[in-house]
Amino acid sequence: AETLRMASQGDATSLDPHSHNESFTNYFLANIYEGLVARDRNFEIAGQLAENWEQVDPTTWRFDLRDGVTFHDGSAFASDDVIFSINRARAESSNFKHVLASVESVTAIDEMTVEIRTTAPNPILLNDLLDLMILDKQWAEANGAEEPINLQAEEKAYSATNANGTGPYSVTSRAQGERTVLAANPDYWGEMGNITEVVFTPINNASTLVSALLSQEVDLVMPLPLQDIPRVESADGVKVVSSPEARTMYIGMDQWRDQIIESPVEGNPFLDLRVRQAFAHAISAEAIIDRVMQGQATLSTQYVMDKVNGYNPNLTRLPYDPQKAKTLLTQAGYPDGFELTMDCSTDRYVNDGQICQATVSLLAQVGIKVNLIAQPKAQFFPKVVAPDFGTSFFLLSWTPSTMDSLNVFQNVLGTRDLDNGKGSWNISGCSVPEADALTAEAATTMDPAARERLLQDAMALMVENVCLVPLHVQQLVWGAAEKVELVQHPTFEFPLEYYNVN
Amino acid sequence: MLIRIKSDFWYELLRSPITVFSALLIILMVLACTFAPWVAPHTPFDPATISILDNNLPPAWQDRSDPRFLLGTDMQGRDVLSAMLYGGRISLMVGLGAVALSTVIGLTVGLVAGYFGGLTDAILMRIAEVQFAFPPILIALLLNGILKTALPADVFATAAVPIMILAIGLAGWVQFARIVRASTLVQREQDYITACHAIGLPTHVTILRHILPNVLSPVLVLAMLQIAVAIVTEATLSFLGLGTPLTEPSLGALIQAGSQFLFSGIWWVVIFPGVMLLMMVIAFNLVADWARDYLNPRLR
Amino acid sequence: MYYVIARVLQACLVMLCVALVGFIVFQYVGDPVLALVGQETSIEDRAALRESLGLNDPILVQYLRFVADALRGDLGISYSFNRDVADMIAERLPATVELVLLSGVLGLVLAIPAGIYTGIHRKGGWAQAIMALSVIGVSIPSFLLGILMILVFSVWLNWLPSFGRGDVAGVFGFRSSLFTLDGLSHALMPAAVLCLFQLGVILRLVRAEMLEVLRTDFIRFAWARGLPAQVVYLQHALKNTLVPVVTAIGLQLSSLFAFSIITERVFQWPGMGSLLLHAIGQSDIPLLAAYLIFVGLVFTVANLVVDALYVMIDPRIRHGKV
Amino acid sequence: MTDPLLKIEDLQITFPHRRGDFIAVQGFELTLNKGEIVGLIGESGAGKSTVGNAVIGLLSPPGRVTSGQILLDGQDLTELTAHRLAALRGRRIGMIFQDPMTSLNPLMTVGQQLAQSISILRKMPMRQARAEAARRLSDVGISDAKNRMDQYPHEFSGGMRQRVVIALALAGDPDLLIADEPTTALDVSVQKQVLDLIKDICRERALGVILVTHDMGVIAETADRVCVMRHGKLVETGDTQKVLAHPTADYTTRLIAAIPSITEREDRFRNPEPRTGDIDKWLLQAHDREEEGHFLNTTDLVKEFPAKGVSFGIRQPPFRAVDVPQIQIARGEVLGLVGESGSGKSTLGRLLTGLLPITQGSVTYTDHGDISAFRRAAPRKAFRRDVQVVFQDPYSSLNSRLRVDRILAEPIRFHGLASRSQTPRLVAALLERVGLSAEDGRKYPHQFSGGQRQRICIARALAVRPRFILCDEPTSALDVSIQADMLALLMELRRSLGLTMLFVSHDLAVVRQVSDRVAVMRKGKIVELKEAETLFQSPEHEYTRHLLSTAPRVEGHRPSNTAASTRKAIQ
Ligand SMILES: Nc1ncnc2c1ncn2[C@@H]1O[C@H](COP(=O)(O)OP(=O)(O)OP(=O)(O)O)[C@@H](O)[C@H]1O
Ligand SMILES: Nc1ncnc2c1ncn2[C@@H]1O[C@H](COP(=O)(O)OP(=O)(O)OP(=O)(O)O)[C@@H](O)[C@H]1O
Ligand SMILES: [Mg+2]
Ligand SMILES: [Mg+2]
Repeated sequence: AETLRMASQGDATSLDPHSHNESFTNYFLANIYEGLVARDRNFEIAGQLAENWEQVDPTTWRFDLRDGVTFHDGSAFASDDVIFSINRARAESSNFKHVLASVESVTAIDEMTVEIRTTAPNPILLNDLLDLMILDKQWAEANGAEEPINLQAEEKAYSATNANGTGPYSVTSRAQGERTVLAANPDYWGEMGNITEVVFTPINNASTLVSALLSQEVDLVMPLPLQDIPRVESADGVKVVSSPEARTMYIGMDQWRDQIIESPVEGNPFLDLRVRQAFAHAISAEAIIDRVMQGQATLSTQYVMDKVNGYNPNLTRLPYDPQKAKTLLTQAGYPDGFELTMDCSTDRYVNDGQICQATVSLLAQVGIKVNLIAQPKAQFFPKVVAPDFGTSFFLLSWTPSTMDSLNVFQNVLGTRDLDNGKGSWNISGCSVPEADALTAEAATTMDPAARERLLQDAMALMVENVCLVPLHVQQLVWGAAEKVELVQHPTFEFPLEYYNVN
Repeated sequence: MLIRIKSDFWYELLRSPITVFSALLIILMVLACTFAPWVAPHTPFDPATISILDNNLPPAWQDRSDPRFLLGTDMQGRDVLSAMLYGGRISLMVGLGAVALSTVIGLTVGLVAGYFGGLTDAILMRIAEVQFAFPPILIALLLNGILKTALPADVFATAAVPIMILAIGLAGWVQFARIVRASTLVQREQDYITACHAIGLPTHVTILRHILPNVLSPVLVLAMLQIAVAIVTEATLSFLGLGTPLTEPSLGALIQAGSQFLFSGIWWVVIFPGVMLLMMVIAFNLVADWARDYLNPRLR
Repeated sequence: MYYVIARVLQACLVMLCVALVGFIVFQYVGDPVLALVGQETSIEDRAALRESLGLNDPILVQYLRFVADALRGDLGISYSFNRDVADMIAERLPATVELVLLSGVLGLVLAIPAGIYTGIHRKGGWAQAIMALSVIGVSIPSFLLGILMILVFSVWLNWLPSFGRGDVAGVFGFRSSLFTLDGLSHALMPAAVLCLFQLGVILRLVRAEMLEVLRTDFIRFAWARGLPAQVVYLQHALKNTLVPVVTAIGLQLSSLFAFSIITERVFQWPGMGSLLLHAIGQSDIPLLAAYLIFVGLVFTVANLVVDALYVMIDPRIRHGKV
Repeated sequence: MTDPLLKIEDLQITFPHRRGDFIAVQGFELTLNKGEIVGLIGESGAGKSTVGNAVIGLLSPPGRVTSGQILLDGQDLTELTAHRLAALRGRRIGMIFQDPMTSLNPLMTVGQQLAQSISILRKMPMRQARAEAARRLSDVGISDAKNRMDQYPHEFSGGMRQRVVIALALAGDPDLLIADEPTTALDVSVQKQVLDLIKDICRERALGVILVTHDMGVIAETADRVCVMRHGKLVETGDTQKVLAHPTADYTTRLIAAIPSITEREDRFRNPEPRTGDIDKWLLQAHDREEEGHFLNTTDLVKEFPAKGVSFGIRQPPFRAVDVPQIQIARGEVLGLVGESGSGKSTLGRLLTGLLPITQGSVTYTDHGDISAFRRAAPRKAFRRDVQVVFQDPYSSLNSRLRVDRILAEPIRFHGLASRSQTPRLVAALLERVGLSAEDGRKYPHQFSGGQRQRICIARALAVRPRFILCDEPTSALDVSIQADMLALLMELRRSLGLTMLFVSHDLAVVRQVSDRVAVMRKGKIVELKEAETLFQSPEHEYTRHLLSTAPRVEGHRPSNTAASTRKAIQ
């Protein structure tokens, strides 16, 4: 019997798997609930509650469900639970309904087989299903949790504070924001490590988190502040665990307004490709990685990291070259640079405020004067996202939750088509029609190799256009006791069934 | 006394060397901060002059240091000494400004409420209660939001310090008002106030010239502590992303940012600004202690 | 009696105003919808959600709706936690209460005697040392002090736990971590950090008032009467310093309640303060509104108690006028 | 008699100051035997209180004994440690400070304070101490002591507080009592009662008493020996009768000559010699307004104080402190107000001057109208300029944070009686006129003696050249010669300007000298109101008669004659 005491900067916002599509909550609940498919130890998509699946036709998928699986309360898992759960996740009050937008219907073939029909061919349906957790229909109905929480509801939401999944761990006790205790599910169908109890504590303050690890009050902390890596490395009994994360950081430039905002400059310099290139040359991503990120990041050549579908290995990054940047600016008609305002969050990404500060001083060296507005995410996002897109120069980052670059094209890079739900995060307003055409084709191409090629080409076009200045792929940095043996995924999931305490 | 000093003020002041020392320290720090652009070796608020490659250098007497940076550099590559002076200027403005604001409001409200009592008192104290429910963060958010819509962007960019002063000042006046009111309630029943009535002094004169000096002692105590509190609150707001701009950190913001480096051995980014703040606060309090004694002739 | 009723009515008015101002402030804390939905949610969905939450209504309408619900005892559901706000507050309250009580008591027990001592021995060495130290609590920001303490007591010495609230035990139906050794060991550092601040204020205030009172004629007469020092200091002098001191204590206690934000955050104390930070970060309007109402209530009650104490302390302060 | 109880030798007391040390007492000597009462008299500001404070070791800072010895039973008090000295207080030495109003802790009930002293000093359990406290309160003449014990000092009248202070000083049954003007605020009958009490204890328990007073009658009737002080020095000492009858020192002679007579009216008060100083001229500048009729008129004046506490939900009936059907004061009249301490004299005065809200009835000034009906600032200001007050307690009615020159300048500047540049000169002249020096303006109230403070209060009241002054015990802390001077000043103003006065005093002799009519108050009611001479010669009411009979006198002394003859001789 081993206990894992883990701490993280946030807590799961709810135990209801469909009410908040927030990655930490999803990954936390993935230890309690399970989906039809999931990523295995090697980050490959594998069956979880579905044992096998086949594509009956381009729009129909059939899943054979796993036998002998029970929920934590002992009731058996069957196809009605899957249908119930998928419909629940598509309900009006669910936060997953856009993820399942391609699903047209779910039907039970028999007790242990379900069929999902999509509106159009969807090559990445499995990716879409990754975060979709299956609940027990009877349990949900008995406790009035047929729908993910409705904020206008009068009654209390049972499913927000209680859970009944099929996963390797069940909830023993939960005090939100304070402490959650999980116990190993003795009837778990799959293999799992030797951890029988998990005590999870949220610790918001980074320094406190580190000290909890150093004083060995917890065995695993996530994330570890970068500046504390040397300290943890030099301490006895603890170690630093890190690996690349699927999050890429970018700097964005307004390419849609005729007049950039919050700047004294006339017109919009960014409409000139040379200015965008100049910025890319002026911003030393290497220096930011080395100094701000303490080396815990890898240089980005493009807008996704290498494990994501559509990553183009042939692309290179414009090198740091302030001289070249100045020349380009002069050619574009700004020999003395210009002045503009940058928007930046301070509490959303790893060292986001500091990255922006470094950017400001790097740009200052080529004559660009930047007024930095660094603000908490609660102010930052409402300002910069749709419908206002109220910024002309900003720091942004994206993780394609499906690990597929189509997700990036549709949300961040593709031409804005807000009515069809496309490009709502394309804050820079960049638009490369050729790339749009390629990605549209990729969206319905079922052949993986052909699809990959289409996406890679689209990526190349985007990079050529300097749609955004890519900075780096950040590292997932955790601190752990020596005795903890763990697996890190680029999406920072923490599948505890693969963990061991020696 | 061999040297004849006319004024009581100077005489009493010179009799207390520790006060003189504190006062000089304050003057020195205020001057150094005010004239930071001329005194400081670097211009840390100008991003063009700082290089990220110089970051986290230790103070000049340690290994691996760079003689250009006497007290080392921070994570952005800013000279710590210069940043302290520039930041000190902001912190002093915020601290003194906010305390001045809350003292003025608090004194006025407290004196009026305590002296008149009754309905006036009830209304003012209920307003104070409403105000007290709002921590500085929320007030800062409100001001931030209102001013952002009301002011053009370039004006707004320079509004951080006034916003901090207003937010912290507004959040702080309630304390003064309550304490002043309490003392006023006691003072207004004293005979010397009846004597003022007998002379026919108008209310404001009675309040300002007679009650005020007699309730000032706790106000001074509180005000001096509040200077520190205001500076620290501003730092806390920076911590929550609302304070001074990241590129122009106040002393408190420096400490806040530096405190994250405590474990990593980069102590100079927090210790030097911290010591400066501490010295500033202690000096202010020592001078205030003296001033309080001076204001009470029986304590001289 | 009449006085109490009047004050209760006034308190209700205060709450209404707090809520009104609150709703004006909420306009500027951020967009709850963005915090609520995933990054890929479409604009229409966001708009629909905004509409269904009533966020598009004029502030006044939102406010009146809140008041109407609140009158029915319904404070709404937290956007970010999907839970009943009243439940959440009830859950977090005990932690904050015990922290405030512990630090409040700790602060008073240290500050008042120290204030008296420094008032009596104005020029003494110890007194001066205490005075200098008392400033430190105020001028070292609590986030720094907290981390320093953790560094020393948890990481280096390994004496005290660095975060969280310890085991709770029930005594007479109250469940509190102060009743267990583990709980106390968790509460010690946050309480110390929290109390250091008010310690400075109260200590200095007691001292200042003490200095004034000790020079009055009735104290001189008390000496002449041959009363022993402790009687003169504690029964005669101290009581005459109490009106401003009690005010300050009332203020400090209620502000401890309201603003233990940073301490709770540094020590991961699961109380109201960390809840507020979360609510601000997530623009969780129902939670913020309930929080503000609660703080307003605490302060109003504290003021009521303090005002009642005035009359008990100083008979010269007239009844009806307070 | 063997060893003396107290022996003071060559005492020097200094108040160090940066503008030169001030030597308050110099070369003072005194011997006091057990069971003896020594009177200490002298000029106001002579250092009497300072000597007393030095004996008990509580000189107000920064005062210090700079040389000499104070021997109590042969033990030098100036050499004792603070701790040893503290042990003597209360138990061996009792002290009554000059200022009864501020000597009591305002936040403890009278009973608590007394019981506390008794239980500590005599090691009694609290319950017993309370009973003892009640007994002692009635000893000093507080009626209804059981109930009164639970009241706070501010609910007591000046005289009652003074009695409480006496009870407190005697609580530990000391061997030596220093009584600094213990009876100034007491009416004559209570004064007699208190002095008798002190004399009794003195005899029974061989208590030695130093009695500081300005009332020569008290000295004559109580003291065995007297010491006369002036300018910090001992002027004369000897047997009371001998000193009073045959003073040797010049100063003593003048002092005795200044004693006002209680048996007849002296011309020197009513018709003082005209003064011609600048300040006198300034004070005597005529008012522009002069109207006919009574100056002031009241109808059915009632003042009630809410009773303390609510027991069992039932409110006690309020306490009726003043209930006066009608009072009229004519222009230029001096109305004397005498009566038992606590009878409501000060309260009545405050009602008449609009300083206390009236419960019932009204006060109307012919020139100003009903005073509770002022709505605008202008008429109120005019009223305030005309009506001034000298408060009973000179200690608490001065703002301790203001310098005396600012205290005096304030009314002048406020009422626009002099320009900014003239004011300092005027203030200096006012200070000199009341017997202080111009430099005293730079001091703060706590640096003055009781009598000096009283004079500052008088100066403040005069500074606006009022037409009506409420004088609440204006001269109680003044020695008879300065008192005569102050009274002469007031009388001069009355004669030349028609200054109207309400003159509250316990000193019947003074009242007789200055008043046109005299009212006698008791328990909130006026029991007799008559022409002064008629009242003194043929008092009707029983209480008045009692009052007159208990007034202390200087036996066989005919001051007016002496004074008149001296003056004639000088002329
Ligand atoms: N604020 C008050 N509250 C309650 N009772 C009061 C208050 N002020 C005065 N009294 C009572 O009113 C009565 C009259 O008091 P007042 O001061 O007028 O007496 P006095 O005639 O001036 O006596 P003295 O000669 O001793 O000064 C006293 O019994 C006193 O206890
Ligand atoms: N704290 C002080 N600082 C400076 N001078 C003082 C102080 N206290 C008293 N004096 C001065 O000492 C002198 C003696 O004062 P003291 O109080 O002994 O006079 P007194 O004889 O009792 O007069 P009175 O009859 O008016 O009470 C006065 O001139 C006074 O101004
Ligand atoms: Mg005296
Ligand atoms: Mg009186």
